Amino acid sequence: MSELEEPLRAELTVEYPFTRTTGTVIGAFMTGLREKRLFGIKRSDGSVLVPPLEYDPVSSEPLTEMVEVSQSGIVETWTWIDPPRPQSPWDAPHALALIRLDGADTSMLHAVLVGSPSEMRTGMRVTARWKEERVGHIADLEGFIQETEETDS
Amino acid sequence: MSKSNSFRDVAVVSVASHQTKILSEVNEVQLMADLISNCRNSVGVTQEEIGFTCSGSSDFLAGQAFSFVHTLDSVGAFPPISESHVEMDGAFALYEAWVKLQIGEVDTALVYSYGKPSAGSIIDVLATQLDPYYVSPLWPDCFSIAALQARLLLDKGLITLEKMAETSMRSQKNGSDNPNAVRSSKDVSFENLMNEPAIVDPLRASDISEIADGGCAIILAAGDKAKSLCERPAWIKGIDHRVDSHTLGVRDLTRSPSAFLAAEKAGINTDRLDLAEIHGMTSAQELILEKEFDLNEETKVNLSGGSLASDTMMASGLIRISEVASRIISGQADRGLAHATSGPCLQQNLVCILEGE
Amino acid sequence: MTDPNSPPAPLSQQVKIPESISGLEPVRSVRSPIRLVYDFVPSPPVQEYLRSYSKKKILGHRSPIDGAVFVPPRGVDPRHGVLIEESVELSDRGHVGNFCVTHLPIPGRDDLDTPYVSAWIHLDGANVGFLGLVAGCENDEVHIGMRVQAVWKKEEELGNTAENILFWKPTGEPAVPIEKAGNRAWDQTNE
Amino acid sequence: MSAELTAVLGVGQTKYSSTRGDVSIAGLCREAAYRALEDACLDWKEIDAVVIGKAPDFFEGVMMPELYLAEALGAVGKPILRVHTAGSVGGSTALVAASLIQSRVHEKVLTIGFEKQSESNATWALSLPQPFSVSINAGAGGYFSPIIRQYMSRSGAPELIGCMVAFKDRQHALKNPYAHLHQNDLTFEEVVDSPMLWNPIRYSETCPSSDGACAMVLGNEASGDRAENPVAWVHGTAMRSESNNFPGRDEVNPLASRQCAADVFRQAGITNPLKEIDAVEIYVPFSWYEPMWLESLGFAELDQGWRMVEDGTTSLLGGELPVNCSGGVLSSNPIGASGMIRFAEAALQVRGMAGDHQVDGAKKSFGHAYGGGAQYFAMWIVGAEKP
Repeated sequence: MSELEEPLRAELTVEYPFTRTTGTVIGAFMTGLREKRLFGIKRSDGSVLVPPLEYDPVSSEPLTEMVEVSQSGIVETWTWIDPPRPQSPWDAPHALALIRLDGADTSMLHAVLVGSPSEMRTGMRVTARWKEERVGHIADLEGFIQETEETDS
Repeated sequence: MSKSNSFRDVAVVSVASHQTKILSEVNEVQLMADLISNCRNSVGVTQEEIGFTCSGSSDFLAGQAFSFVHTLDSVGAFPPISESHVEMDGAFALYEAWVKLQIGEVDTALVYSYGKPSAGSIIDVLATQLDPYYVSPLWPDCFSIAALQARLLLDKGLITLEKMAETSMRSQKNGSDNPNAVRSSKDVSFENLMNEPAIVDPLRASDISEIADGGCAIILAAGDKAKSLCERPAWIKGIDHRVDSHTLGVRDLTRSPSAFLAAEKAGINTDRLDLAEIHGMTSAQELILEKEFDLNEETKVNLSGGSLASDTMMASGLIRISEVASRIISGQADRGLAHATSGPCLQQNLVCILEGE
Repeated sequence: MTDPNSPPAPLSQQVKIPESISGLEPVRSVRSPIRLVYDFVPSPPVQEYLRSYSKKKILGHRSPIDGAVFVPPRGVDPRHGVLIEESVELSDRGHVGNFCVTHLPIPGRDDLDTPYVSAWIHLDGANVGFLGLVAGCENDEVHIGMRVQAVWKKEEELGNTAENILFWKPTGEPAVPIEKAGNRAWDQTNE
Repeated sequence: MSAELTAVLGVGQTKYSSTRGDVSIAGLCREAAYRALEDACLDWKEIDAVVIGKAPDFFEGVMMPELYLAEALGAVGKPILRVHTAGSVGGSTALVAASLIQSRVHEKVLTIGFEKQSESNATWALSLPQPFSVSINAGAGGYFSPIIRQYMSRSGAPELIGCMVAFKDRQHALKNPYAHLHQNDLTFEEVVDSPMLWNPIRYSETCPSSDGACAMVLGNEASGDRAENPVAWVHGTAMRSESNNFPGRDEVNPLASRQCAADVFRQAGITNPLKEIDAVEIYVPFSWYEPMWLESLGFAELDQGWRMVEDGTTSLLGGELPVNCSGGVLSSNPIGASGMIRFAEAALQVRGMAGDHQVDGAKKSFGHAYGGGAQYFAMWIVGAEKP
């Protein structure tokens, strides 16, 4: 190949429209999202996993008792996403955070919708914001927003 | 690996690796043909003399189903070979080969792995590794996930931004002696690193591993065979790997229990360590690992620059083993630890303890 | 087993669904599309191979071990794992080593009417086959050993691509005997 | 030093079907794993390590899914390995698990193969168009049809042998509750009249696309001795691979296949496979591969394998060497599990636990898988008695 020639190249797009069947537990969580509710599942020691798994994440024993948890909680850790990832549900810069909901003993990954990283701090209280149109998908939850006295009520 | 058993002596006798920002002069097959030939030739064995071959690679990384089938060309698999492949870092392929040698039916094994992340967007590719129902559809990139972990460590006072910068500086300085290091600098200054802006808050560019293309090949041999092929084989004194829960919100992300357990099972505490090659995606992860392995001043960490200097997904772990082994084979060190990781936030970890005689 | 056609019941955990949603139509599946874009750059030997098509030439790679010629070039001899440097120009004639009459459409090839014949074309001077379409005759006339030649696109349509060859058509020459067709030819010439 | 004796302590399978719409990926795998543990009378806690195999990650769109599945499979705090050797992966996975026992590294290992093909479209996943290459080969059938044509021409086999294999395997499947295809009213004429897809391969001569998982628990000699249910003892294991498309390659009867078979029979001390093996599970995704592999493996003379199909030797109904009593890949094909199903079904036969498709008194059986362009081979021989 001559050094002057640009190498031949092409875009290779790998694209699939995956449809995942959920089973009962994940399906119930997704049904909850559609209905603007958040559910977890109880472990044998009584602690609550949110989002729920079909099995204990350490012992692998099946879990069966689903419980509703609060739509508010605290930010355990966060980072700032700018620009937003192209395939993510978000069009604007946002925080990505692990959020522990009141009544849950584990945290879930989702967005915190604030304008800049200066508005973020570990331990801040946030509350769920829902999309208008919900289909039973993790992105039915538009994200979390800072909890104020108004949102708290 | 259970302590009640005595295992067959197996050693690394030959290594070859190459890493570069973008592999353009050759493709993966040609790169691996070159590395595998070098590895075999330097100890004078042909493929027909190799008892078992095992490789590691990823279809998702290559953008092609069954990508490893093409790379079999680089081995020269005719006459047919006894062979297997893991969709894991090459360090786990080495583990499988070590197990095979323990059975006692073959005395030599070839291990290789490679990755060409420059072909795609690794940060999108790695999002597909996460929980497919709750996490992956949100497309979090791998560095953001690692940033969540780093902030937890900082918030809890377990590390500092200064310690992270010192770790990055160590990588860049050490890397200046390593031709495979993509990001290295003899004169990097602590102040400059501290002044870098966070690109994935709280991580600065220098806290994040430098993505590189490349590959690695290693030959293992057992007992007398190892001694006949190599003047000073790097004996595998212990090797073990463990996995933690995948669910981020369940784990204590400030720790890596599986790394600790693998090191303990591999026999880390039986003697001092001259050097350690540890595999992390961020400076913060290196700090977690140093703590899990209880490394002290006696142990030189990542003399190669580590994966912060050059990170080739699917090969970085195997390269850590080759870096420790080559220093033992050349007589620069007597005992070292090599570590490989996989999955988000140090989910899965392998530890290999190597020793010269 | 009482009725072999009735499968074992799936392992259903007795999951307690919260009352607030238990009467509703449950979500059973989620959509999770994936789109990943890769920058595909052929290796240097394949670059050279593709470029040669624009000059209506087909390049192969000759093994330093025993002179076996591979097309398309793979950069290495897959039997020995050694790098190959030497390119050779091959004829655009050869024979059908083997073939398949396909009755299924291929995604992205709306131009192909089924059934069509895809074949392993063994070029004169090459020691392995590569895939090509055979046309210019009835499908049931295609046979192992049939001599074929390339039908190229018009000069002005030539690009750096193997698609410059539209298809392979019969030459009418006497067929290669079946025991010398395809990969089997190698054993016999080298014994 | 010799290898530790290895036993199959438990086998678990899911019902195979085109869509297992009632479960998640983890739920599918757990169903098989749970049944294998139950069969082995063991708990998650008693397992030392997990070895998981599946075909390309693109099928489900989860990269290295063993990471996500670690906790579903009881692997937290334990070693987990993930094998991928194309179509042979289910077999190779079982062999990697066996090597963990044979080497005395572990005492009890859970191994599992799965595929949930319904999450996407398998044919697409297998034929991602590569830029700059001429896309004219539709799926695996397009690749294997010329090889089958070559076999037919070499052996002079009658044209309908493939249909006979397909009909036989679908009849066998009726005796296997886990099989995907249960075609109760299928007639031989319907098999023959089925549309041609890749001449000479008819639709009825191809495997289905299935969701499913298959798991086994393997243990060392002491655990085999202690087991409550009958166990299958491993008598031989072998893997071989060869490159694709090189001069002189025999695609019909690859050398890797012949050498792999020779190795596994040598280990098991078997000199006359046809006489000494009682049941065979071989990987037959296209019907003609039954006679082709019977020859390559040494169960039949070269070019004579088709006669065993024609005269009913390979039928469960009184044949001397029943082949694929489970219905085979032609009746259930969750790709990543298909090889392991062959290995597990071979074990079920010698344990006497194959139910309605049991070969009476089977003492030694053969499990087989292949993949790539007939390049990757995995085989094992299991017996009711210790080797």
